[in-house]
Amino acid sequence: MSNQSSVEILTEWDIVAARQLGRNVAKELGFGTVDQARITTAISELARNIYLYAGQGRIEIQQLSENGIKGILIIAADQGPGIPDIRKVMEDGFSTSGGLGAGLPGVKRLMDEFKIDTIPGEGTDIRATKWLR
Amino acid sequence: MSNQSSVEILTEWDIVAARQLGRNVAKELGFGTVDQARITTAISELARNIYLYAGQGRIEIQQLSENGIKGILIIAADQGPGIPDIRKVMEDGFSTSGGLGAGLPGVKRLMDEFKIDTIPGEGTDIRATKWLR
Amino acid sequence: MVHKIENQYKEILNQYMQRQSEQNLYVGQNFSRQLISENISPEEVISVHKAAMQEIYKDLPDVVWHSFDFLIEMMINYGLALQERQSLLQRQEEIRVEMDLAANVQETLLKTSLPVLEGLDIGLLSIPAKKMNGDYIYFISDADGHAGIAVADVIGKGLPAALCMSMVKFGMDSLNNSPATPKEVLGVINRVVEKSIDDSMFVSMFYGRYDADNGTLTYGSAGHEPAILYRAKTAEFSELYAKGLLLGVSPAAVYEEHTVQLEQNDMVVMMTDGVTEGRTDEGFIEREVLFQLIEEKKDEPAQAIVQHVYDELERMQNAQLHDDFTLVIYKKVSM
Amino acid sequence: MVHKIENQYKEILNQYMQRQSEQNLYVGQNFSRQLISENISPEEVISVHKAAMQEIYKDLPDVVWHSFDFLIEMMINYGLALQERQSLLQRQEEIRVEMDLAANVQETLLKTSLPVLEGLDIGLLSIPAKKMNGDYIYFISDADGHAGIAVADVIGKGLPAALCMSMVKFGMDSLNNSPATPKEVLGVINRVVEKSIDDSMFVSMFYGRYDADNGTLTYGSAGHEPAILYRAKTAEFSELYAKGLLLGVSPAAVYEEHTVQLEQNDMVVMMTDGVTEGRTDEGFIEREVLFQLIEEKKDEPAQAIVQHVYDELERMQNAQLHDDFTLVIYKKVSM
Ligand SMILES: [Mn+2]
Ligand SMILES: [Mn+2]
Ligand SMILES: [Mn+2]
Ligand SMILES: [Mn+2]
Repeated sequence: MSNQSSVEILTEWDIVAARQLGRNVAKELGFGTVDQARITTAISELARNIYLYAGQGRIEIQQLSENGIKGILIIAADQGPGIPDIRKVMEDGFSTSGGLGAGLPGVKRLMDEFKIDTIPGEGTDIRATKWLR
Repeated sequence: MSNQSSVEILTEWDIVAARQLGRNVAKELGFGTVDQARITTAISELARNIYLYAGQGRIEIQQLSENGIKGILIIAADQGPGIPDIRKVMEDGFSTSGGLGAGLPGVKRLMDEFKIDTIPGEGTDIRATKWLR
Repeated sequence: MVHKIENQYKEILNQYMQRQSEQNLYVGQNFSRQLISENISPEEVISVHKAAMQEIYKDLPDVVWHSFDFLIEMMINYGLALQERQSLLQRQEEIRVEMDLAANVQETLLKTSLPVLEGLDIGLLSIPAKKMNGDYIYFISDADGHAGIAVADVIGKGLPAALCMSMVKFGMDSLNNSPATPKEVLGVINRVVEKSIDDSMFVSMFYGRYDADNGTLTYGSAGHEPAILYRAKTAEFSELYAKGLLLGVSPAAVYEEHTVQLEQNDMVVMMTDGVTEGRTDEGFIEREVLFQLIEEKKDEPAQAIVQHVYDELERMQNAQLHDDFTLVIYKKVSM
Repeated sequence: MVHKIENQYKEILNQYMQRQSEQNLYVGQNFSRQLISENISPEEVISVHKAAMQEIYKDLPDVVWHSFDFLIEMMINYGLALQERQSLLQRQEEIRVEMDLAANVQETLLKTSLPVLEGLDIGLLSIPAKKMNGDYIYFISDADGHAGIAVADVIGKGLPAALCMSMVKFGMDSLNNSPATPKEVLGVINRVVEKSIDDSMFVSMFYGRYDADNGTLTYGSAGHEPAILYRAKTAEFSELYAKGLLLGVSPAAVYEEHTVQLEQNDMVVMMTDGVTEGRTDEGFIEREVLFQLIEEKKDEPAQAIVQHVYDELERMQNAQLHDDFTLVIYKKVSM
């Protein structure tokens, strides 16, 4: 079972819209204040990556339910330049040391599951899930 | 010019007394809430080290004034076993990874100046200063 | 500067208190990044927050202000942990620089030169999984038309493996310009490794020696991944297996050697287990996959084949090498 | 468990709110350590704090609760930075393990055996400043009563220096059992280093060769710290200087050699610059200090003298070695 909705990311305002959508869904699913804030931060980070590096793309929020456990899935998809060196962007301190934000390792930490597919020149698809405990 | 007072450390209650003394002096000197808390934490850490590793010792608090700049000096002195490997205790993560507290690197970070003298079998003398800016 | 931060914080907080909108939170969180990058500790954030609240809502009961004081005290240790992170990041960067330099030294130390022999086309690629390569290739060539090659893999990775490799290299140096056979080479290096190395450190090695006079390859193996022979005439693959213990296990180890006759366009594919034990989402890479990749480019120069195999295997593994990858092809071509 | 933490927090906060005593803050701060060790993030602390306040003071105005929500949002990035610290600590531990293993391998790789010669008492100590030793001692002895010793120092420390050392060692191995003179030894190793090493990597080396037949020491130096000669008869110290470029600078470098006649109880003290360039609060350690330390123990075995010098110099430097420390004494004793 899944229930979805999405936001096109073109301007910085769309980042806020994606955050709002994610927070609403997280709240509705029953996540607590801290988890709502974490999910929202993860969305913010992914949307910001699209805005900054791909120019445009889409954030999709799905409600999940597996074996009676509810969860939220964030999909961030773009047709941007892709990530040439995944090992590097997933390294601690690569993006955060300058205080540039959580970066992809941050998103991975904020959520329970994290998967990244990227093809240089074709785009990037990131999926991150958090389960309600 | 200096103005001093001290607390003998024998029981855990004395740690609290040393903290209180330090906080009072820090407040009196004009340190803000955050710096008061930091100075107190440094004292707490040093007093706790005495309590845990030397059994007994003394925390001395001095008010400093150099070239019109005021400061606070903490002296932690004991006749305990001394520190066999200073390099090790000053290493990050050595004492803190288990959440055991700030450790000596923490005290060093909380204060502006830090000096340690230790002779195995004879005892340890630690001096830490913070200046009022 | 602190004053500027206090004012900005008050402004952002004030906006949020009026509307509690997502927009306000977004602005707040971006601001928190800036605070982290300026090394503002969490206890300072609470203190700034308290001061801002006192200005905006001066009439709140005292318990509110006390509650913030308590939070400040609770955050001091968190602030220290964050400072520790800064120094750990710095330390990590220093180690990275040292590793890079060491990898450079290793490269210079271990360099070997490709033999140039008429009628033999050599392709070669060696990619480390981490900074330091624990695989090693060494060529021994002489003026009599021999092209000897050692392909070695230290059991273990990183630094210790790199140090071990330098030992193998100097062992091989001592053999240079001597017309040693695989059996002899493996025997000598086995004694070097056995004598000097920790009990837990072993090396696998394939040694092949091509004789340009008659187009034969003589080979031996010390517990190493078998080489593959490709017969151009029948388009068939077979393994070049030779019995032998890992180097360093026993000083008395004896090594076999065998000889094969190479014909026009035949290939000998030598490798380390990093090539065959690459893992994909579906499990290990099958030998047949390797055969197929080689066959796809069989008519190209040896270097192009080697590069093709690497590119495709890397793609299948999502660019994550689990082990050092070394692949060498000897291709017999027309003189 | 989270429930237990919430209750404990509420209890501690409640106590503090009633009395605001130092005792309460001490308890609170100890509790905050426990929270850190259980990986409770700062945003969770704020959330627990808010919940506790809501239970104790349910009638506070909404702005108080909104203000905590804002703080939670501000703390998320702080929480992430803290988690990063955890993984950095883990990574640091992994590197430590790898370094220890590498230091072990290096030790095995570089091991050399002390010559046993009637009439010659040898004392030796080599202490690295970091994990890996960039100083190196190598003995070459033969059956004809010669005790050759190389004392080397790589310019540079840590990993790259360690790799470089293994090269020197294998260069020396190739000379083993040959009756080479200092001039020849330095010439050979100079060419090995020059050929194989990065342009920025140099090695200084002292080579001394003691001849038991006639009690002479022949020595040469490649830009190395001069050795010291102690004359037992006059209780005087002098330097054994020899001209020569650092190894690796030029393939054409030529090395001098000189010979001194040793008498009963005379000593030759060889070292690296880590011995003489130790720094105390008052500046560099003077050579006279070294002379004095040696003289204090001049009648004891060479090993006791070496140990005494190290202990005292270490004490003067507050146990902080700035460079690798290597000290060797050859003492002529009665047969
Ligand atoms: Mn390996
Ligand atoms: Mn391997
Ligand atoms: Mn050195
Ligand atoms: Mn040195």
